[in-house]
Amino acid sequence: MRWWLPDAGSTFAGPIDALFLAILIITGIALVVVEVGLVTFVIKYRARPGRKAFYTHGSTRAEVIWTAIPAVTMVALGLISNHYWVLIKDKKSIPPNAYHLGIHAKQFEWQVTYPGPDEKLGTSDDFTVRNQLHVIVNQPTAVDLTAEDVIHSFFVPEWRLKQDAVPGMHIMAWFQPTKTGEYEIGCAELCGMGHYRMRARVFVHTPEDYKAWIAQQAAGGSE
Amino acid sequence: MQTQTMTDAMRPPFPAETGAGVYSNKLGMWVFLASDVMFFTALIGSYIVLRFGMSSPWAQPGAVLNVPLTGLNTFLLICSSVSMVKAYAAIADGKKYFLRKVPGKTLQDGGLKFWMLITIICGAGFVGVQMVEYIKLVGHGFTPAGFREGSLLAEHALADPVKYGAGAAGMYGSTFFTMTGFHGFHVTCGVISMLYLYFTKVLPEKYSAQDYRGIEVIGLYWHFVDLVWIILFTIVYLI
Amino acid sequence: MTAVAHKSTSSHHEPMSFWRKYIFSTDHKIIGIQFLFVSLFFLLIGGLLAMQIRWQLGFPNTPMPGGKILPETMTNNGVILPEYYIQLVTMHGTFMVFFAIMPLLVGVYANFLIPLKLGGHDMAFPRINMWSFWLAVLAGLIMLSGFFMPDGAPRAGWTMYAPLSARPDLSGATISQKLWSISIVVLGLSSVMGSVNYITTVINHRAPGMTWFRMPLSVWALFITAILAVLALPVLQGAAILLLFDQTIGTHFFDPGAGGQALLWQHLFWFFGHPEVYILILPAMGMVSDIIANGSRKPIFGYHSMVFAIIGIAFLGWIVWGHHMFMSGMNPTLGSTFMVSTLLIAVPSAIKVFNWLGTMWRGNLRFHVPMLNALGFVSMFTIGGLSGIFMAATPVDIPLHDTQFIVAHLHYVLFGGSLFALFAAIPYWYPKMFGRMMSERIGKVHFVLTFIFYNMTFFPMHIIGMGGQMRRIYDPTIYDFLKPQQPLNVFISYSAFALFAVQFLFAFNFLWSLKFGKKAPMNPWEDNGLEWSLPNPAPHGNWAPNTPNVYRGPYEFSSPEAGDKDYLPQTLKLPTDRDPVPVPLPAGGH
Amino acid sequence: MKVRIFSVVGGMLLLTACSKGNQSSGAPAAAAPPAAAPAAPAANSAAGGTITGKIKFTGTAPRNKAIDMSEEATCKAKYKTPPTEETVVSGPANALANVFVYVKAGVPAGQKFTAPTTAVVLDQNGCRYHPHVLGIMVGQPLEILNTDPLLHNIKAVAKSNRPFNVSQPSAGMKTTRTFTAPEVMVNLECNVHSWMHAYAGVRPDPFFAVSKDDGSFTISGLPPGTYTIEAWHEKFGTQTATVTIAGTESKTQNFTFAAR
Repeated sequence: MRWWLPDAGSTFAGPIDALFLAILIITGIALVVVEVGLVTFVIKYRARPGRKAFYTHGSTRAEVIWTAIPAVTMVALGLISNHYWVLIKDKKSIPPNAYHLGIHAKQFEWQVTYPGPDEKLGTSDDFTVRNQLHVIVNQPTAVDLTAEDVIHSFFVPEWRLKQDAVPGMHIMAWFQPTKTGEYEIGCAELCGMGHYRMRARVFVHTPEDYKAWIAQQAAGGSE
Repeated sequence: MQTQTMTDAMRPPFPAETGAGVYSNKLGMWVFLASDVMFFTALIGSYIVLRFGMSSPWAQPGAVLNVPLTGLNTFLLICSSVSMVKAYAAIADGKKYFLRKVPGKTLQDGGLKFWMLITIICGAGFVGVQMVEYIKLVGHGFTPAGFREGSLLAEHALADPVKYGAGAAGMYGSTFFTMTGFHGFHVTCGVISMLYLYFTKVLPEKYSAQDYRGIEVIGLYWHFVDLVWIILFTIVYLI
Repeated sequence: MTAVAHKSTSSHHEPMSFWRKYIFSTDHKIIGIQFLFVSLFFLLIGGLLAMQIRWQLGFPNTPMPGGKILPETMTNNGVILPEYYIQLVTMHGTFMVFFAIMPLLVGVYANFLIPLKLGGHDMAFPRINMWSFWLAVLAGLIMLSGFFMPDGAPRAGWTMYAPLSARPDLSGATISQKLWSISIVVLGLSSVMGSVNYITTVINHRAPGMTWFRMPLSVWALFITAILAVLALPVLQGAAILLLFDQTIGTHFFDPGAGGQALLWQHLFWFFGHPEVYILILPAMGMVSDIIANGSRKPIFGYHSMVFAIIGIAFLGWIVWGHHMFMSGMNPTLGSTFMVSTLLIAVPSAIKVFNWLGTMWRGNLRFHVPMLNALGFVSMFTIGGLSGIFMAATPVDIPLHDTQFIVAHLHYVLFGGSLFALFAAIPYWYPKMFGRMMSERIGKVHFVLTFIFYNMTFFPMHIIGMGGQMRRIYDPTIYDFLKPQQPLNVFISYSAFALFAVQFLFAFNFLWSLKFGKKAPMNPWEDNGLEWSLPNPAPHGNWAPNTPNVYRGPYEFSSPEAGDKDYLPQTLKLPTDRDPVPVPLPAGGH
Repeated sequence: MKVRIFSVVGGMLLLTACSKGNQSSGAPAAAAPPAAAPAAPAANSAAGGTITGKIKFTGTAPRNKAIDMSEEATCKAKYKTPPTEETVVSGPANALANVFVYVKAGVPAGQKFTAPTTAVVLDQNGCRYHPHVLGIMVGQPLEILNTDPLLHNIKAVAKSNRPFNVSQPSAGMKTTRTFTAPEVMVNLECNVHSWMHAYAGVRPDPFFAVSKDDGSFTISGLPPGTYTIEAWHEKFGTQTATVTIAGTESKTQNFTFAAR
């Protein structure tokens, strides 16, 4: 039983989890303030014979305070978040040395296109493997997301990575795995009756293993 | 919906806070028009997004659509707007009659009955012409799905893809028929409401210089529909 | 004019046939009650669908009790099929949003309260009002009929994302997808008619002395809501029509193959959809404000800032729709802008929450059932609002988007918010509707149990959402990273069943009190509102032919002027008060 | 190459052995009869003529595409040798299996045949359809069975018939469908496993058969007359021949496809 976000598997996990924690603390404080206030008032000011409520229409000071505090917090939060948002989603932040893959989503499978030994997409030695994403650890990787029929969403929880694949669009998403091992890809956008079954495996290899795998695939292993 | 608004036209406003300073039917119509604006915004907005998000060019103006005929139709609709104003002016001066001789004038002076009739005829005429246009377009092979296989237009498009916007034909048809169709629907609703008013209120001379709210309210709607058409005509036919 | 006026108003009192009085009634109160029954029915349907969803998520691949009675296109000897599961999530969302919560808040209370609280005889356009109700019923029936189509109900989620919704060969539902679009167009028409009515009535049909800033917050909220509806629903209608044309006459709006754009649907839908979210919460906030002021026997704290908060939320509601599309491939720069505007909504929301607390502060709290549920609303809405901040911060949204976390969030706002507000509002105005009180004892039991099971149901969803469980998946157990948290899913399911069972207490209380509830006194809650100056239930035509005079705001509780009483009705004329001058509306076309 | 194909067939037979409960419909070899068998009794009782034949192909059959089943452990486990698709299943001496042979024309138009009530079974086992090609009469029940403990959805891509798309998330699920109009062929596919394909020949009469592994087929119960026989193969296309039947004689009609 897990009570927290999945284990960190990519460079995004650090900032995102930290931000998550920060928001959890901020909202936690707000929640405690409100709920405790509510409960105390409920007990303290419950109706008793002879009591009469204090007649007031409010106080501008109070209004200003509880307008300003949230406003400031939110703007600050917005600025911090935006920094990481740009880092993760903006096309310009894709590292130049990124290794490029193509992922084509269709009902209900993920088709991953690999550049083959020449490490270039769109060449004759490209090959496509179904429902298997093989990547290199600590290697920035950029995927070109496309969709065949309907909208799908490419989701790897451990990488804190989610990006819709939209028919008629080429969407770039990048990530940098930090741990070798096996993960799962899920589809996070309802895409039909097989939506829940649109599952694929992610294999994060050491560079050597990856080379070996590519070679074996290129040698017609996929046949 | 229109007819409903109209049937409430005679319900009197009872004492209330100053509010908007206009009687409820007019206010209600304004609010409804605001929502109708949003409706057409959705359609026109989608049209702009789709047209300019498209890689292949749209058909050139007049290549597929019959601009002169529609121009004539536009003129017809504008005339109906003018006659609507005349009708409004007429009843504001209490002229309930159809035509009346005015000493010293060659032309007879038109009253509410006359100008409303003109408006209805122009409106109906507009719808009629639009139907004819649709029939002809579909005949040539222009459908909401694009150019029909093996139709006249499909051949033209093969011969001159740029002029006929072969690549964008599907979207062209989709947007054209949806937008003009819904405008036509609005005009039809207006004409029906006006006919209803004509027989229930205008002919029985229910309107007077003191109370002619029904005319003003339908007038608002009518001018709005006219305005929308001017926009549609510009962006769909001319650009 | 006035002559006509008296004729028509007096006509209110002529005895009418049952048919005219209760079925095709033009009386705003009857229409409100009609809406109440119809939307409670749809609420029940939505609940039943939810139970089936919970069964599947808790106990995948085990035959559902009574599942065998469903046709083999939905279940296979009792086991829910994936295609049926998708229908369930789709229709649960659709019914709850469009046919339960929205009509319950707007259809029922805008109709019932606006004229009563403003001192009007009826809506500005009673006939249009009637039409708006019957169109809503028609829309509901069209939507419901989807289940009886050969290939079942719509299957593209309540958000109907194209192209899935536009392509029957991909969704697997041919007829019912079209029915969805048609139903939404009809519903949109109904809502627009209704809202035109509410807006006009609020502006023009206020009793003398009922100035803008003497209007109760419930009316303010309903007024702003109506403005949102009148501007938002046409957009949805437009979108639904484009979708319908794609499905029927072969247009290509959402078909990327022919230059259409899949994202266009999302932009149109959420441009409507986010104001819709506030359509679903603002009236709740308004009514809760009234009830909390009444329960605390204190004027609402910061009335004006409450009003401006409502307006602020409504305004911001128009510029945040993109936060539903952070992962959709929309330009990230747009994402940043939408994030900021979204986070700013926290401000007016916070203002409201703190003002409710301020209202309770040094009050003299009476814990009648409406007050209890209103307090439930405040505490639950707070959680819902705060959990929204996680998704508003775009980077944090990445792992949470389209997971159970968002499901938890929206249920904290829609159930913990809107529905608790309704559990407060229904018993509060019940006497005004039916002349009897709902049972306080049952009401209190219902509140406590609902509050407990509600939190047991929806709070754990945050956790499985953090764990990464996607929305609308039929069987989480096939994923290695979701298997470990399955026990929590089972727990949620059991709590959900309990929560559903508890609601029958409410249903019983509601129906039983219709006949056996204790007769309501003139002003059961000792409230200041205009409506309580009328007998229970209020007669057709309300105060007609005359109109009440309003001398003060709606929240003058415990005012020193009130003497020994702790409330001061808006219509009560004190020696110090002067009569407001009625301003007759301009006649004719000028 | 041959060896490979043999091994495939071997694998399938073996697969029949290990798949519990439905031996009868385990492998295509065994599955062909249930498809054709119900046809015989349905034919008009007067035992008419019979057409038998063998189907061969010339040239070398293309290599069937291998299926990477690693994602479906339970399916993979059912195979000793790596499973392949069943585009071309050939027996000894270039015998061609999975060819749908039917009477295309010649059956009197007015003549009506009652569809047998016995269902044709389409089994999803080891993430493949068994049989791969089947014949069925209009109105005859098609029982779709899932032997795999995982989701299959069966999407029927049809023109004259109403397309359907059913899913079976767990083992042992049965769904029955019938076809309303003759159609050669209705394609059946699974969107979860894109390699899964099956073909159903829907006929108004019982005069059809699917060639076995040895390439043989038998159409019986034919009333006297002249018939156009068509043989359909998913990869090699179609071939037609004309056969005249007098009385209860038995004619032989072989087909030879060119591999491509």
